[in-house]
Amino acid sequence: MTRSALHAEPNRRDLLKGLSAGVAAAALGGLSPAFAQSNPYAGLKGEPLELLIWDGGAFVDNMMASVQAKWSAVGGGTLKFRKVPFGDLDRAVRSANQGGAGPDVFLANAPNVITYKKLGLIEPVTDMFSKEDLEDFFPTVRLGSEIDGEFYGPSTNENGQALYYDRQLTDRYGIKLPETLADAWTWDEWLRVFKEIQAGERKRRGNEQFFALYPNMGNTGLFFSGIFPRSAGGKGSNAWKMVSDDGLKSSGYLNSAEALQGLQLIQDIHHKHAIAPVSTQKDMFYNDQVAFFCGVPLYLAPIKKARPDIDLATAPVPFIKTPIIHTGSFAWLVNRQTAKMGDAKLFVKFMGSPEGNDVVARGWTSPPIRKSMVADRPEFKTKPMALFIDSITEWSVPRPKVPGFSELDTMWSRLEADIVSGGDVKALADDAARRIDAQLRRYA
Amino acid sequence: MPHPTAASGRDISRRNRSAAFLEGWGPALVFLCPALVMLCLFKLWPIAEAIHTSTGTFDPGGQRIDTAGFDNFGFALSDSRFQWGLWLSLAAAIVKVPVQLALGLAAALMLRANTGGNALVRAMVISPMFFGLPVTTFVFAYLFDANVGAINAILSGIGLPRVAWLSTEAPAQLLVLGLSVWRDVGVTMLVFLAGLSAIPPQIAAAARLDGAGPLALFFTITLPLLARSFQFAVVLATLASFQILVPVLMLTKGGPTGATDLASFQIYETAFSYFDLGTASSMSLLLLVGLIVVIALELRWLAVKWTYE
Amino acid sequence: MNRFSSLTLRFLLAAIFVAPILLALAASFRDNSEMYRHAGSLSFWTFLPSEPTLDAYRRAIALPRLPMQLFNTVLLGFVMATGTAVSSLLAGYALSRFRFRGREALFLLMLFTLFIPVDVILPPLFFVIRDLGLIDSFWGLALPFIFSPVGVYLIRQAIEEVPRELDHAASLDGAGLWEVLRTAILPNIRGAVIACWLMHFVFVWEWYLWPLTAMRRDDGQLAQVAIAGLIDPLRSTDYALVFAAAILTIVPAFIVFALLQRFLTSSQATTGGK
Amino acid sequence: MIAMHKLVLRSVTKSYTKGTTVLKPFDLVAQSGELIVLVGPSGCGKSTLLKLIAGLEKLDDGQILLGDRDITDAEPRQRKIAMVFQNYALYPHLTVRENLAYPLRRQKLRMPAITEKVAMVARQLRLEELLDRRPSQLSGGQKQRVAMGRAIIREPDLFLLDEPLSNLDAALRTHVRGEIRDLQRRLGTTMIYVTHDQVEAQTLADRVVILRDGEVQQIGPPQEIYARPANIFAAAFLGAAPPNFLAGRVINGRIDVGQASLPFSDLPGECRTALAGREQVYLGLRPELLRAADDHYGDHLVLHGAVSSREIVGNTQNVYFRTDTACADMTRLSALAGRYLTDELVWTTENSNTGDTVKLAIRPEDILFFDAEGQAIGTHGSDTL
Repeated sequence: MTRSALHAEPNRRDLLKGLSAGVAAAALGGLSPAFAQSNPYAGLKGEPLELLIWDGGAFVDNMMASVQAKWSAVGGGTLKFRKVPFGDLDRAVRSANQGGAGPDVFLANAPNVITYKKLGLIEPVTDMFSKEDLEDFFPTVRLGSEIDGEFYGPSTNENGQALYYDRQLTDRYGIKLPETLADAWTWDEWLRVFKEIQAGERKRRGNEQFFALYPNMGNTGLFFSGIFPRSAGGKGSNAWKMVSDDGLKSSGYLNSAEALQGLQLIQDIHHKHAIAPVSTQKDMFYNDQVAFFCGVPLYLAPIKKARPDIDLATAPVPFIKTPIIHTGSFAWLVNRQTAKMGDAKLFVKFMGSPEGNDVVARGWTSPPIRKSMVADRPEFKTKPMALFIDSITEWSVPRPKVPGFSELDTMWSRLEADIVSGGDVKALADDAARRIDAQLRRYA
Repeated sequence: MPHPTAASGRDISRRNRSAAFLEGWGPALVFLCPALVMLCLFKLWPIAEAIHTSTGTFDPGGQRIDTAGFDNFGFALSDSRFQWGLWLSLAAAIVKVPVQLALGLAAALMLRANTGGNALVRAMVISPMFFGLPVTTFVFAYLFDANVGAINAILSGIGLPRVAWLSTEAPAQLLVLGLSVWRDVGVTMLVFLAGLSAIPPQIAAAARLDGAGPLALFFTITLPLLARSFQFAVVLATLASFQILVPVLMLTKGGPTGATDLASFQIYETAFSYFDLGTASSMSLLLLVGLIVVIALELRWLAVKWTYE
Repeated sequence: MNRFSSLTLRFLLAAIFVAPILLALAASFRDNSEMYRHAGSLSFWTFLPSEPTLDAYRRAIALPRLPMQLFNTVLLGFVMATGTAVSSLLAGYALSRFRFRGREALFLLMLFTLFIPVDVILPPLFFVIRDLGLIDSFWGLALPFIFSPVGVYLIRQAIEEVPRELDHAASLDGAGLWEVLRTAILPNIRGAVIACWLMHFVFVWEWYLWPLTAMRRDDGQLAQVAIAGLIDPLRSTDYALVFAAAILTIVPAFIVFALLQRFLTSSQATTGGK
Repeated sequence: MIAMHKLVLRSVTKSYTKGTTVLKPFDLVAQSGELIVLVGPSGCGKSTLLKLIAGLEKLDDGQILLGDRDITDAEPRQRKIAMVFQNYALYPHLTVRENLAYPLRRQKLRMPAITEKVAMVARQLRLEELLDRRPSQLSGGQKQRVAMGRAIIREPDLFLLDEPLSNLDAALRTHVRGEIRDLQRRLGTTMIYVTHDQVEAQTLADRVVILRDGEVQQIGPPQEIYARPANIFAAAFLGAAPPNFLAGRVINGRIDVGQASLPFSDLPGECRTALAGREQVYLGLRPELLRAADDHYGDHLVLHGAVSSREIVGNTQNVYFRTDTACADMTRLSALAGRYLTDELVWTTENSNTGDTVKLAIRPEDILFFDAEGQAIGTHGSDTL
């Protein structure tokens, strides 16, 4: 490795930077005396950091610009970005250190943390967070990043799930939908409503291409559709677990009798009930072509922008037996091979702090990762956001914790697409489980 | 320049001065150098690397952890999915090659005259080539969407049922192959155009005097004389059909239920989604061998035994 | 076949090949909701914008890295096409005119590499580039494809068509090996060289997986790969933006192609005549 | 301006990798200003020899000297040799002017000097009108002149011409032949001229080199080769038509040719001694040296024949006839002559009033004698170096 040695002596420019950081810290300290007493970012060198993130266009760019501003304010250096398409993120992380110095910090899909830990790609940051910090995180934020007692990095945000819909539409049919988790409906109850609304709207619009539900499948892997088999089993059942406790086996879990029921439902909503389009385009709800849209809070703002005319409402996600949603998002992780370990760790600490996370969570129009931050914001106490928050606290679980999550997710997507296309569910699930096991075995 | 004429002195000097002649490796090497260096570095080395990789076991981070001998080959060959993928790749060639050749030949025959209008149509036939694969694939994804795509709008508009292009087996196969043929017909046409222009006009004239009608002329003179172009076009089309990847990657991901699970896609997935480099490399080499066998067979069937004088 | 039906046939042929591109062009002048409103059923507006807007182009031009990435694509096209043309010209000259042991074998070996599917050797190629320390660099992208068996084949065939007496005359007239190539052969195979250049220039627009693998800096990335990144799995895809950006990307290739396309159809370009 | 450039080839040998010998050790001295014509059937190695001299191919062994320089290993461009190719090898992408200027530009001459020389050569070869045309716009004869112009413009030490007339029609060929001869005389440059046409060889050459299968058959002035060919091949090659070959038997001081017979006493002295002691010989009778016989020709060889056909060529006539003396081993003779021979004989005559039978006589000193291997008897065919 031809990486230049660590700067033992700060040069003049670093000194200047440190000075300005000190000024900034002093300024902040002036506002908050407690902060001035113990600067949590002491030791920050202000080195430029390189981040590996996925390319989310202007959306991510704007957010990261705000992060940069705040990071500079606490004395951090410039942030450089290495951007890859979302679908290529896992490969980019795994091959980041091949061919020379990799980026200092990864923004990775959170369930991959365990994989990257197994492959020795990331450095724990447990020492950056106090016990209070960890307890302040939502449970899934902490659980998702905690392996063998070490914490590897906070998420960017939290992600509840709910069904978006236009209240005018349900009013037209005089249907009263559940508003809170306590009143949540099962799929059977929903199906009746879905069918009724779809039939009525098709007739009214004279358009056979209007659908009841966009379940948000395709390209998003386990996040949305993985809850179908999981919710078919009781809490703690094999179907609910999806993989064995050691994370190395899916046979008997993913293809258990209960799970098959959930998988069958995926097929049925497309074929037997025909209430969901097979299209993989995300735009159908935005463009008034489906009645219900299963999504995360992130969609709130764009939908409001695209459909200012509708009375946007949310309802709890349907379930079969056990209500469940997947949470967890992207996690900030420190590259184990970074030459700027100190600053990189501090950056991750910063991103897990209320000030750092606030920028990102707001940028994402999503709940933040700390309970305390939710408590501070009144908009989280009213609908629609309140439902997302509730789903996080009451229903949420991290995605299945397996080494090789990416492999699992790839095969899941394939299984899901095959099921949607109308293949034999049991045969497909058996084959998928067998193949997933073969891949997971490599991590044993 | 005066030179000693003694035989011994001359022999030595000749060896030294042989650079003056077009003989021997010395002077050729100067000109071959760039190509040779590239050939070795970026064609042969990767093959060697692939062979080396194929004999190893790798952890999911891409680190070699063990030697596997021929286990990876055995594993790949005994995997029903890969067997199916190889068969699909072969089937893709079996369908694509004749269709593409027929279309390319028809286009070449239609557009062989050198008029301005023909030049324009020729340019249009070639145009998919330079619109780039990612973009064209994305355009196709937009056109062929089951619910909001223009193609289904047309179908339903003229009273035909909508087709779930990407989630029904035969239509998905049709789409992937169709996209590939659509893109590559231009190349085939160019090959045939060149072949047609190489046929001396006297031969056709002679055949016409010998009593050949337009059909007889085509089947007894034009087609046989295009044999070399045929060979070249078949090889190119076969290569292309074994390399169909981006459409599968962007549109179908091998599905639905394995209908487009081509060997090339499996190799990509094994290497870049599962990071099973050993297996992926052995799969690559197996596909390469398969490709060479297929092309060798084709060249044997299409052997050309005549030449123009 | 009468004149009318032959014209119709040509028109249909042309339509099949340009229609998808034209639709994308039309779509780049609309916005998403307008597009979707007409997408489900057949009407004039299924294909054409009812309220044309240049908004997508404005946003595409405003993409911060697109100009740089487009420059990368074009520069790479020039470098690769020129590199390929030059290396093929030199190799074709040596393989056609020089006599040395193993010449035919070397030529066959070069042709053989045509059979190696590029996408299939991506992982080992990545390792080679990595070992050479060229990952994430312009040359890492370009170098592996500067040698092209098709180029060598094309140019060698073209040189074979040039009578040997011409080199003989030139060398007796005082030309050295290089001058023979430059002054006697090159002017007579210009068509093939330009065809080779053009083919490899356009080839860059085909690239997707290789730059995705070997280039991990977004300011060094190629435009078409970056555009594929605009297709966002998490949120709704902005089709108009993607198409507008794609059309912008295509423009340089299209201009170069339009200028040079007549060389592609000349006979010596594709099979060297015989 | 006579340049003193003698060309010396010493045991020049060439064979290709497959082991076929193209040129057996070859020796030749071309005197300065001499015009040597290399003739032979196609594949005899004459073009290879030319390429070796030009440096376009590498010789296996031997030595080439031009003037006082050893050019055996020199690059073509260092040799100061100009060559005119069969297909002229004009640069198709250059105009006539640029074609002519090409060698000068390679010599890095200044532009004014080039322009001047081009103008001079164009005047000399009547190319002024054509200077701005491209080769594709020229007729065969014009191309030929441009090729010559490109050769002479750089004032080489040696000219090589490789069948320069073979692409021209018959009438033009005679004309251009004369021009080449004049030009060579005027410039005084040594010239090696390759052709397969014996007429060119006879009309142009100071000396002719006859080649067969990479081996020299005879070197000498054309008249001498005509009169005293070294072997059947040379005899058959040079002359308007090949001689009529007959088999003869030497018996008791005379030669029997079928029913005709010729006593030794009628033969020149050197022939007589050479024939003595042999059994089987071949006789070569040049058609143009036969004459209608009457009884005066007692000391001539006289043949009787039945006419099979005749063809009129201008004011002469070729009369084809058979005799009872016809030779049986035409296959052997054809092989020795390197061309197809029939047992039909031919008589070239100006007198067309002959009947269905002929009686023809030839002077004994005009008869060519060859041994069973086809080598001339009684004459020393080739001159030595």
